[in-house]
Amino acid sequence: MNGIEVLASIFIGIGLLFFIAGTAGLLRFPDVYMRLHALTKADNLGLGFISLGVGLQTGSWSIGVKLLLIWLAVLLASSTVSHLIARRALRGGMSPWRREQ
Amino acid sequence: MIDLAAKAFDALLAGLILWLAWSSLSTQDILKGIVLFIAFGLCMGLAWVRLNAPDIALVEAAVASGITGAMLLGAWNKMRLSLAKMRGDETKLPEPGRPWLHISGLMAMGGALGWAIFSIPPENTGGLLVPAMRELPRSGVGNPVTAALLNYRAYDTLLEIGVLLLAVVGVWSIAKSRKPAQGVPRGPILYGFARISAPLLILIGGYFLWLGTSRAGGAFQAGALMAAVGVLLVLTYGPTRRVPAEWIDRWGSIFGLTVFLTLGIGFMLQGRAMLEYSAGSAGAWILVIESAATVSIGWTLLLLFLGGRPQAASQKGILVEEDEVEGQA
Amino acid sequence: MSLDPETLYALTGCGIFLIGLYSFSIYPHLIRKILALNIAGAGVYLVLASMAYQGKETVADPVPHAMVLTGIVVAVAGTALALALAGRISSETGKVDLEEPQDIEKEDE
Amino acid sequence: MSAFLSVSLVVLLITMAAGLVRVARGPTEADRVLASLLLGTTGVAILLVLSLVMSMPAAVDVALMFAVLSAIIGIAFALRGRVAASESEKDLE
Repeated sequence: MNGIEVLASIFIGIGLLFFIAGTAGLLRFPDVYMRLHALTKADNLGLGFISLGVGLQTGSWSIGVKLLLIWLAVLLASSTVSHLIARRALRGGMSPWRREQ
Repeated sequence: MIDLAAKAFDALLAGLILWLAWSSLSTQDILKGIVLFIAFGLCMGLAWVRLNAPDIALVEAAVASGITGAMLLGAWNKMRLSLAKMRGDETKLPEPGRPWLHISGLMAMGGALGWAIFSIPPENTGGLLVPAMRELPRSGVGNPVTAALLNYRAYDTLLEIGVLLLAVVGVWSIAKSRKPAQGVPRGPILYGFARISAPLLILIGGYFLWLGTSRAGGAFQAGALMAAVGVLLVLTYGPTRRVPAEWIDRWGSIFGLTVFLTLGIGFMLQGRAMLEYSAGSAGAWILVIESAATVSIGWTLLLLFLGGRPQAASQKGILVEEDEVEGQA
Repeated sequence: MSLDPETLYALTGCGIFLIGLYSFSIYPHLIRKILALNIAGAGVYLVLASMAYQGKETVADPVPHAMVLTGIVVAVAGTALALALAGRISSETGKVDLEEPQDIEKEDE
Repeated sequence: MSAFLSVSLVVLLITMAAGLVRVARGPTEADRVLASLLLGTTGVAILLVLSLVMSMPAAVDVALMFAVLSAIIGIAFALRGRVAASESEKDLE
């Protein structure tokens, strides 16, 4: 097990942590707007770390470019879709959760 | 350790697939059923990779959870809107009758199927793997699945494109096309997204088409991506743009079948069997057929997504949802 | 008892085929019936692909894979046609299921 | 290394199963669709790790396909036509 492999496993491990955090947020947050955080932030960062780890491990340029493309596509898609869904929910009259309620 | 983890992964995935199938069908809430069905498609994609079938996984990713999901969502919404207009009741349905009869029949069938699975001889004979790999160098492509689709069993693929065309004929004759909702604001973020990702999707479609000659990929994967571009553009720009003239739809959807049949008959005129490629040039012909088929598959799937015959483009902005109740709000 | 992955997935395929068939025969809502047919079809594909599996190291049999690919695309075509029919039925009758003819007559009276 | 990757696959699949709880539970339609989008991201991560474990580069292509198509469903959902009164009531539940 050389240095690159150790680094790759560390990145994949960090990615796993973000995924677990994102899922916890999805399950625990009280309304749809907060759950958007879990979707757009934690999971996409987790995917970034995992693709970094996988890219280091394979060490091939063509796969590296594909991994970057996958990450960018997911970032673009999830930010667009969550914007659309949140706006629609807000205009549909769903009010954000507040603590005092 | 690795073996144990692999076994745990397979068992968990199989359990998830079963649970998703059951819960997407047993819910009264149709949208929940559709979303769970899309998740089911994702899990099936993982199962295909586990079974060494990346070609199927690609098609499952593109078709089953992309196009079929969008189609189901659109049809569900249209049904809901027209029921709201007619004051129909979606929830009031007759109770399912005598489930025990069904269950006992299915138990017997399940027993028979399970017995059949376990009675398959354990020494795997390899099926058609050996002849398929033996003929691969002569087939003109490097991917055995593409060879099976477009060389060994090219008739199947020809007829399959025909089936897609027939489905369009059927859909056109029973319904008018479903149009994107007009009252829903689009906004700059969606327009920006469509502008970036439409060309990107076309580029990736071309990549998958080229990939099909040597590895997993091919006309269906590329065609499904083209259809996805169409779906994205229709959803984004649909309410503000003209409907293209109908002859474009017609020619776009029969193009692939025409090229396929012309080549097949051309080979017959040269004294060979239908779709029997000449030695040495098989690879080039397969690429020609696949490129033509990609265009047609994409077009056909888009027309199927629209769910009916597009209305004549007489004026600009005609895409008013007929069943739209929104205007009354 | 230890199962080979291909046997496990083949049994899963049988299971989802049965679930799909059961739901198809028992629930009246047309979209649920279409979903059920799709899921039953996925079960058949899973059985076919696990027959093609030849072990971790070797390539799988390409011919069943090609058949499954054809099947998936034909299923999409069938689903689109079925959805168009279901939409037409619901817009004509205001119902989401195929009700027995005598019930419709009763309503007319 | 490989043992670590195999275990992380199982962990990812478990987080995916946990995300499904949100799809099943709702409560609004938007929750279900968003959760399915998150499942898609997790599925892409599983495919990437699977491509290492099974040494199958084609799994990266499958992940690419899922990634570029993940937006279509969400956009189709967000841009659907509305039923004026009844649906906003349903979303408020």
